[in-house]
Amino acid sequence: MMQESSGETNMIAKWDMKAQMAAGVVMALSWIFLTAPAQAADKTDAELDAETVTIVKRDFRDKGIAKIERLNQDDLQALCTKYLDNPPRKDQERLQTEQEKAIKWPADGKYMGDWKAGEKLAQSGSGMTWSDKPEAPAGGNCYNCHQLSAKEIAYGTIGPSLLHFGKTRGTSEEVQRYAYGRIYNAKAFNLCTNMPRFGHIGILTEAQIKDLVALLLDPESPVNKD
Amino acid sequence: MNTSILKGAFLVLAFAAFVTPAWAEGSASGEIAKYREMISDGNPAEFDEMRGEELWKKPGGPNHASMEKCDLGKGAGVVKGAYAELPRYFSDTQRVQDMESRLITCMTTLQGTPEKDITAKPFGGDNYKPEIESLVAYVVGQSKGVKMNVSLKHPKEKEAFEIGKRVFFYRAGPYDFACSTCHSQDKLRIRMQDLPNFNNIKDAQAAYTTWPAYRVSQGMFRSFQWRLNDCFRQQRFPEPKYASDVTIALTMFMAKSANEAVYAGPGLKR
Amino acid sequence: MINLERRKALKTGGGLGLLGLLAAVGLVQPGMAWAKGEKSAFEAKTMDEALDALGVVTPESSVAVRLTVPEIAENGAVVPVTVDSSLANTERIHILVEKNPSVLAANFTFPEGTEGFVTTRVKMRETSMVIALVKADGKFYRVAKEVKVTAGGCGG
Amino acid sequence: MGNPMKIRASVKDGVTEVKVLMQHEMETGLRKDADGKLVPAWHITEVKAQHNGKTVLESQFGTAISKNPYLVFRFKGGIPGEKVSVNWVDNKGDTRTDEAEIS
Repeated sequence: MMQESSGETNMIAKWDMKAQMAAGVVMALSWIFLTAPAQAADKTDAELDAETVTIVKRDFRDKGIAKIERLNQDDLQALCTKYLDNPPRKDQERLQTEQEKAIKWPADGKYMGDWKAGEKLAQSGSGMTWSDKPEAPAGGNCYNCHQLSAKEIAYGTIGPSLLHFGKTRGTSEEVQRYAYGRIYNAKAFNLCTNMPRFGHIGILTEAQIKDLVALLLDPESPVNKD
Repeated sequence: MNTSILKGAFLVLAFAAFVTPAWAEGSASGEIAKYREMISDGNPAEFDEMRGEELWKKPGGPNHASMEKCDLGKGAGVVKGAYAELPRYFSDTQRVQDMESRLITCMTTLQGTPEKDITAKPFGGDNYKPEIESLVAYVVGQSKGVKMNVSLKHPKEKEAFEIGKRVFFYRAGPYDFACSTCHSQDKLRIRMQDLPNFNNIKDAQAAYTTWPAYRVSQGMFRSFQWRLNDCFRQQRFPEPKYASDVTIALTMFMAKSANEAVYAGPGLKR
Repeated sequence: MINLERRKALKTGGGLGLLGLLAAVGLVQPGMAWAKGEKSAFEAKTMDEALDALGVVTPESSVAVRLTVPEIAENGAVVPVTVDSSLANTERIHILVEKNPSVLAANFTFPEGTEGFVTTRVKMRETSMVIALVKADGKFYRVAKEVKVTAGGCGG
Repeated sequence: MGNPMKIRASVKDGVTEVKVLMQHEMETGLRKDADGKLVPAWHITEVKAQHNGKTVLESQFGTAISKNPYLVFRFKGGIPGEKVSVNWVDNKGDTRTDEAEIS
């Protein structure tokens, strides 16, 4: 599922960049830079980067469906890690285009499924952990990070609120396609977003994603009610 | 902070047409805070501390030796305040160790218990309470009220911190998650649960000084090794080996960030 | 006393079940009937069944009874409940959770000299009303509040 | 015999407040274990507290009381150094009594 990273993981650039940005944010100097030593011992940042990868690969083990291959970063993960989610524009555009091209659009040209099934999926936070069974379908994990319906008060705030998503944007084919694409692979729109690539990685099926699109857009869905 | 602010701004901009940040509204969080206050009295972790103290003083293992000569970094047998200075470098083992890893050293060298017997099933479950978990409860309880004072003086300690920091930002797995995905911005929640921002010293201190903890949802005392293990599970990573260097490095990164705060564990969590 | 309460309840038409009836007509020793009554109250699956088994007839509401519960419980396994009654001669407090598989959570009896106050923690399967029933001077009072039980994320 | 309780009793303005933390699984009988088998009900059914040989609280627990039950109650009187004892009985007939000095 994961590709071996081809890019080297030199984190000097990453920390330098972080430091530059910190300098630009007058009141928001991170404590890390106030307290952390510039270098550990005699080791260079590059050496520490290499050692980190060695230790990570040595100190994890397979458990259930979670195999150690999951630790191998693909190009996107490596780039986002290296630049703390703010990669240079050129790299960002290149990888984003790659991700976008890989989106598999529904063959039947339909994007909306059943919002009721979508709501169930949105509530479920399971899937892909070592305690999940391989045959059990993954949940959408939506409420973990997003507000969706006014009724559900237990929603996360890692992602933006999606309350009234369809009510605000309508249900044109363009909007449907956008929502489908965004759930299928949010990284095709925003390379280092926190949101998983649900379709691209195969976490959710095409039918499940359609159900989630319906949850977002259907006028009868709780997302579009008050 | 810096990057996360930028990132947060980016997200908000990207969605600004139709959303407002959900955490702007805080009444539910206020109610949760009240709930936590209401359950803060009567922490069942006290029972684990009691059991741990007994185990500490009682001869055990093939050598029939107690743990009372165990050196947790402040000299053989000194438990008081030891946890507030961990992880640290130990010259006898020539490595940086967190509490659990150090307890393993003592259980193997003093008591003669094979390491694999300790690490095979190190977390509690239905009708199962490993000795090391109770020892953890006892040892951390002996640092209650002590200021966190983790040192990075030894080169190996610095190295552990630097590696821990890198592990914290390492994105991988089917969900592309890193620790930082959930723990590098202020005021985020998963569902209803507040997420401490480890780039914010106040958050980091509050989180670190209230672990290990009794988890009411599981009816069980949980060590810091368990906390990291379960984070990695939900990060969709494979399993970190118990008390391995990767977990110690990450612990070092977080423990250092809690310096100056008064240790208040074992905590009581939802 | 207990017997009398039940007799009164019977007269006013409150359902008592066989045990209550037997107790009321003196066929069962009051103490024995009470013990069995307790058990059936704990087995009650609905509010009505529980109130029946406890011999409660149309409880009144009272500002002298304070029920403290969280509005939102982060976890249903531990929901703190405090009942504080300033009614004179508070004899008993019952804590009930309407939507639990068994609605009665606990009974507390206060001898002379013990205050009408108790704090404990209950399990809740889902969002539900939590009810405190207080018996003072032979009369029942009722206070209820809703507790929302939320779905959890990873949690600190 | 059950596991020990933690009892704290303190008197203030003539009223003794007692906080009790008990160790008990409080199985509802409705929970399934990892193999999908029902775990049988196992819970405290009765709790009694005494002060100077006089009963100060009687209580019955159902299955809805949380694991490791916590209880706070108050009675009039009590002098520092006097003892408060608490006893519980569970549905398997197990029992435990502990006491604490009023502070």
